[in-house]
Amino acid sequence: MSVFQQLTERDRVFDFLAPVQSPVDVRHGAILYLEDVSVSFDGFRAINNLNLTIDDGELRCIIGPNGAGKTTMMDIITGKTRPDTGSVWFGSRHNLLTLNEPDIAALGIGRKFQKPTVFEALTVFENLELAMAADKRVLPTLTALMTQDIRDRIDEVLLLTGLQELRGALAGILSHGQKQWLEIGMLLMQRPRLLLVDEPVAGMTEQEMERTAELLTGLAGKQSVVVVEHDMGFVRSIARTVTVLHQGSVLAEGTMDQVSANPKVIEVYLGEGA
Amino acid sequence: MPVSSQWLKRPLLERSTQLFLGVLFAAMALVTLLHVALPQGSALHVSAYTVTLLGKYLCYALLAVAVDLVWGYLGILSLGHGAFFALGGYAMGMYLMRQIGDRGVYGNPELPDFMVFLNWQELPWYWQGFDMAWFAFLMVLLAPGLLALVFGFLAFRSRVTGVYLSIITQALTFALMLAFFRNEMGFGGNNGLTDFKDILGFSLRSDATRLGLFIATGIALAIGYVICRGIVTSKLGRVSIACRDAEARTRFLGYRVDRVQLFVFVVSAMLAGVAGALYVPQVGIINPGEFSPLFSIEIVVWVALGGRATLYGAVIGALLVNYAKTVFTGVMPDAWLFALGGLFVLVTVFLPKGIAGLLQRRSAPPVSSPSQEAAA
Amino acid sequence: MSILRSLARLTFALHLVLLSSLAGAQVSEQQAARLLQGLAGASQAEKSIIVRELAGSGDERARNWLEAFSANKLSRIKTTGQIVIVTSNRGRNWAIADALTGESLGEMSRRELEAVQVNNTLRGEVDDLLSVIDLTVANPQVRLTAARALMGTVNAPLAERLNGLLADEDNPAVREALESALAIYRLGQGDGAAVAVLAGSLNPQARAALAGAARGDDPQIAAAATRALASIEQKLTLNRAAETLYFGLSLGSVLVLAAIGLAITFGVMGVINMAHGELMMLGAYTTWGMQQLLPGQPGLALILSIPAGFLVAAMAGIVIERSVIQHLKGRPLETLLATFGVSLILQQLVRTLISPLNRSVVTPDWMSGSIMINEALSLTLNRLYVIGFALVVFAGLMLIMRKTRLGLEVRAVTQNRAMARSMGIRATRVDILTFGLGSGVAGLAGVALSQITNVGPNLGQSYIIDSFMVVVFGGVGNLWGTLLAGLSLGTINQMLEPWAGAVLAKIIVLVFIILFIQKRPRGLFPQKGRAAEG
Amino acid sequence: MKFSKHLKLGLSALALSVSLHSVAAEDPIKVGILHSLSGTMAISESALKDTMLMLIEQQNAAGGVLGRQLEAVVVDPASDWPLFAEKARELLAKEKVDVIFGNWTSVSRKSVLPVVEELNGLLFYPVQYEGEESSENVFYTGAAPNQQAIPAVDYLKNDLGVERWVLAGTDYVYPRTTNKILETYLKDQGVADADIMINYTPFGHSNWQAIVAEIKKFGSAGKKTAVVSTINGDANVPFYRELGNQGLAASDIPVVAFSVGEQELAGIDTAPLVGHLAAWNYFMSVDNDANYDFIDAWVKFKGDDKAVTNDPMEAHYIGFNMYIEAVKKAGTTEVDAVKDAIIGVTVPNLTGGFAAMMPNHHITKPVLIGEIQDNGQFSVVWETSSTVAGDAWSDFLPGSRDLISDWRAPLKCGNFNVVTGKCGGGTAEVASK
Repeated sequence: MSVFQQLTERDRVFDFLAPVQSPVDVRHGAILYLEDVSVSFDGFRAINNLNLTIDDGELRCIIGPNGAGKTTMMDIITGKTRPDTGSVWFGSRHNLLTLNEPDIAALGIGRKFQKPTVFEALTVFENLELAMAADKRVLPTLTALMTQDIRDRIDEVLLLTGLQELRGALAGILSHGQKQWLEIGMLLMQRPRLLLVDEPVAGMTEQEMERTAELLTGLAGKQSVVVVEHDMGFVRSIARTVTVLHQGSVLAEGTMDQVSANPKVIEVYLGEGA
Repeated sequence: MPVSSQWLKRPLLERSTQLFLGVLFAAMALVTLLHVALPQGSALHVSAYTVTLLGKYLCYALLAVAVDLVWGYLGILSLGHGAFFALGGYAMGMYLMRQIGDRGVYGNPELPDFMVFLNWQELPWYWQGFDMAWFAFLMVLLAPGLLALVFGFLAFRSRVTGVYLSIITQALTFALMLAFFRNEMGFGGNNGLTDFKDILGFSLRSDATRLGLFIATGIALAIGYVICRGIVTSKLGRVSIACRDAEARTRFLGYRVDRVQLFVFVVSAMLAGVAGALYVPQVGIINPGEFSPLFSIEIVVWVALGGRATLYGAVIGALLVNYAKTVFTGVMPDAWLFALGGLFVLVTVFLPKGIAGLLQRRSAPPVSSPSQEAAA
Repeated sequence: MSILRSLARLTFALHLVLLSSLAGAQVSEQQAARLLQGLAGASQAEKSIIVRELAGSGDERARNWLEAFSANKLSRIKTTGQIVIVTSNRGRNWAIADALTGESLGEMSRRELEAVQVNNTLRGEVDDLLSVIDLTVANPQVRLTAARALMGTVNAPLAERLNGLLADEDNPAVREALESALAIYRLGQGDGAAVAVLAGSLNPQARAALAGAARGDDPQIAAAATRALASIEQKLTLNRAAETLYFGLSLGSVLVLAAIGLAITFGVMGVINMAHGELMMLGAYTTWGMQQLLPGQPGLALILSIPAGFLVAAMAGIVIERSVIQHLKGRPLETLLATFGVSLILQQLVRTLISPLNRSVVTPDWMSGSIMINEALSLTLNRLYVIGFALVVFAGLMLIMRKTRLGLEVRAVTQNRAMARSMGIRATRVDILTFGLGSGVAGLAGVALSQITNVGPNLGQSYIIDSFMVVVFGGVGNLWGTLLAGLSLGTINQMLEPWAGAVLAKIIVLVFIILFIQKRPRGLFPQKGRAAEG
Repeated sequence: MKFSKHLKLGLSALALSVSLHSVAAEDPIKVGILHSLSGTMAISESALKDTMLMLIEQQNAAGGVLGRQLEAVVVDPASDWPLFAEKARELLAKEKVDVIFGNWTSVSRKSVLPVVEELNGLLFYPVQYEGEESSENVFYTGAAPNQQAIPAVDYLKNDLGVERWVLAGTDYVYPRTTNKILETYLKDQGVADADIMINYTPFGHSNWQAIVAEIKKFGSAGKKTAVVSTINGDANVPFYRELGNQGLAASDIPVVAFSVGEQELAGIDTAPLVGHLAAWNYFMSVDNDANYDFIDAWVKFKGDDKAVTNDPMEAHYIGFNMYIEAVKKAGTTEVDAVKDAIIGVTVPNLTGGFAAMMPNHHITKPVLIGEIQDNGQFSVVWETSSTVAGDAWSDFLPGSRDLISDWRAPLKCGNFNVVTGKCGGGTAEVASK
């Protein structure tokens, strides 16, 4: 996404919500396919014949007990871990297994980590600047200039994430919740086509949670969102479709009510959990 | 897209850099003045000996800046930067050897003396061209640059980071040291290259040339500093810090971490090469000793003492430690290694931000270890 | 030239040997004194006659004289001209005893003494004479060495004597040695039949003789000799392969010893200990210290210094851990720098407290020399012991890591510090013990190294890089990996050395490792899974 | 006092140079001592520093020279070659010393050479070296190859009947050059290529198994074999140990070493070395009163009954006395005067003979072959009938065959090419190509 295109979009309000021109082919409706994916570490099968399809613009919640393979699944999608078998497609054109992290990110898959990871040695503003969609090759990065419209876009996100007071502060000094927000903000700057959000509300206050929920639901439709979360209340508040992972494969899928009614789920998950 | 040079102008506008350059040039001017204006006898006269000594310190300072660029901002602890320094030095040394021409003891216009008495028949191919200044000076940049490029490409592509990288950089310089000790290599073996006569037509024995080299080194340091400063204040600099602190995260933002590391690493190696090239004519010899792992790791402690990720800290560190070395080896030789060793321990344990950390309140970015975060 | 001359004398002298020893005559005191006096003044030529007379004298002191002579301990008092034997030549005043009576004459300044000159040629002749005498002693082992020593030095008169001895020699080994000794002589005389005896013998002298014959002018003999040589060569190539392998293993075992301690501190604790080499140095110096405490019993001292070296190094290690490393938790690069500083301090400490010079560590007899598999292949003992030692140490560590509570706790802490803590494992205690263990093992390595190389302040530096290479190559945190890496690197190095030369071989190995790390950043046996990623 | 001087020195390095030197007639004669007191070379060089201090002390006790006392100026180049050049400059430019005694390794000398020539100083270099050098400002009191290597080989050939040669050395310039010279020399003597084995190892090489096995194999070809060792310092102990363990006794394959002296032997278990050889121009065991007096003085000076003397120390002894003589002769310490005066000066050495300074700035020396004994001393088994004059330019290297050195007027040239008749080497060997 070049500086020129950004200039053409200046008139847009909330342009972070604008759909991204990405080469992803979603004519078949789905933006992410996982087929028969398996991976094991030292004999332990973290993912076991996992099949999962995310539709374009969908907001999907994924729940499951610890070690169900949620994080590993994200690692696979973002190219950090290579599965032993199976295939992973982004739209119907891009085979993610052939790409590395930066390429996948460039295609428009953004990820928020379980443990919020922001660049603590940089200011909030700089964190967002780095996250912003731009030409990320070395020389362009070296010669990149700070233009007014970049500032505007960063300000917008700052406003939205309520961090405008802290724009100049080192990210290292933020509270846990604030880091969560900053990371979400970085996701927004990336303007990904698909957001993978790992436990977004951990350590957040009630109203912070509501705003997160609001934001994520707002994103859905234009961008596809996959949320992994433990907080049932939060999931219930945003979920349309819920997928339950267990021992590395899909145990059940459906609305929150269907899922929570599902005996198997109650047994393995709710049964032990709450 | 057009490469704007804004990133180079930027540092010139910030106060810290202006201050640094101001102090540097003022000091150089003062030394020059005291050396030229005052008579030999005078109490304040700066002898040619001192000028050369300071010139040597400045070379080390530039080297330290290069190391700080990769260690401070990229989190790559290179224990092999001495290798790049030495390669630059050898490139310059080869040029100076060729300048001797038939003034060598055997009067052989082609071959350096050490080749003659080990009866080599003709000049090895890799010595060709070093009689031309431009070629040699180009090699000063390219030789270290290429080594860094190849080594870095392999290492960063396969994500060798943290202590692994440190250790193999050490192995690299160690291997090079062994290689250059071999006389078959055609670099004079243990004796290295020495007995230089003149550079660009100026006799290396004249005080004027010495002063010239001193000034040249100062300018090189200034330029090197500005380049590094330019990089670290650019967006690339922030990306480097991002790589240092959370490599994986940076990848998920779509940056080619390995490319970033490679670019900065190569730049740093070239700067080290330049430092080496200026060092050789001033000390008058280059030999494989400069490849020794001990030297490379000593550089790191200069930076650590001065303060990582500040650049000017590296300069302070280099000057202080080497001045201390000059004094100690004079006053109490045995104490030197104790002092140096103690410095390593004390700085890392009690002064992680170095002297710069003491100087400035809003200090350098907190330094966290890449190897931990390697794939957080 | 001079060779021929002395050979001529040998002939003559040996007649004396025969006659006198047959007669078993005793020499009078004056005669002995005269001989010894003569020896002092004589030219080399005359000396070689006189030593033969002494040997021939059959006097039981003769051996003593000859040995003193060849050991350079026979001296003449400048003033009196009295011949004495130097009983101790340490320091600046030497203890002496009268050569004839053997009574001690106290000490005397070196100014007063004039050594009776000897050199290798004479020493060789004396040894031959002594061997001839030895051939008649009871102990077959002595006879065997004597017989072997005579190979290639036999000549006509000695041949007769040997034939005589051969007749009533019952020990097969000695017989064989004598036969081939004679065969070498006969082959020299142009006796083709001798080739058959020598064929298949791996003794260098025999081979030399055959080589000589092969160059000789008699075609049949030359042909036969060449065939014999060819068959020998075949055997040799096999032996050489075995030899190279042995060299590889012994170098490898040294590397393993040096690296295994590091594998623990680096691999298990993730601590880069640049002072590891100096901990080895401490171990080596402990050995030296022990030998100073127990003069005259190097063997015992060595055994004792195994536990001692371990303790000293372990203590030092623990001090380092407490004083430096614990402050640098989770900052491996800083640890690297700090411990490097420690290594400099330790080196300089040794230089100032003990000496910048290397210290001499004596090798006990049972560790010097080599065991002979056959006459072409012999395994040097000190290396053999080191290999064994390395394996024992490795096994020991494996046991500790797998079977003991400490090992369990260590692994727990390695995998998940916080979790281990919450389960009541005292992580700091584990750290101390682990580091102490790793350091102690370094000390053990030092004890072993003291038997192979210099004990000096630089001992550590020369091994630290290699050890890191081994650990990284083998895969961090994997003891088996370290073992395999050490042995294989050692072998590769030794296989390269013959055609690449020592310097290049080392470089090639380094470059190989560097490239290997690029391909497999986590070494031969990487730890897999999310834990390892973190 | 010493401290403050050094402190001043240090401060001056910090751009505020304070040079308060105005040499008056009655000022002491300043003798610079440029030996490493720290780092790897400290082992060998610190002893030489003490030797100089002792000699100066004695000279002062004897009333100095020209009615002036001598003052030692000690600096530490810390075994760091560039630092040698720096310290040499410090001695000459800042301390204004009249003469420098120093250096051990060739590389340190090479690094100092340009400085000494530029500032027209005097340097006495006490260690055996590869030759191929003759500077107007340097006096080489150590052995040139023809004063050590070649006589040693002659001894092996003629007295031990050696026909097969192993030239083993550490891979640096001294062994390289020495072996080149010996190779040519041996071939001139009709030794076949097949009978010469050359092997190089890195500094501090400790794993000798393969090489010793190689030597063993090479030695079992039915001809008397000897090893000519230019192996340096630390690598020797493991080398001899391995020889011993693989059963190569000195009587089978003698090793003659050029770098193993009393000092080195002090640090090792001599058992495996006994009977092996070394070639030097001096041994501590030399039976001669001058030597015994020197040793007594040394032991007293060091206050250590076990203190040993060695060849480079004798070289300094000779060099120092030559300098004193030359100063007396010239009546001044002015460098050029001394340079001219010293040529031809003859002083007694410690082996009962005399050493003379040749026009090529090398000296005459006897060559001794000694056998290592179990007490770390050598017993002399052979020595040259007369002293040998050091040859700066070896006759066995193509490049230097035609060069001679003569620093007397009118020639005043260190590398005069007798073929082209030009000073400065000329281009004989280029023409020959």
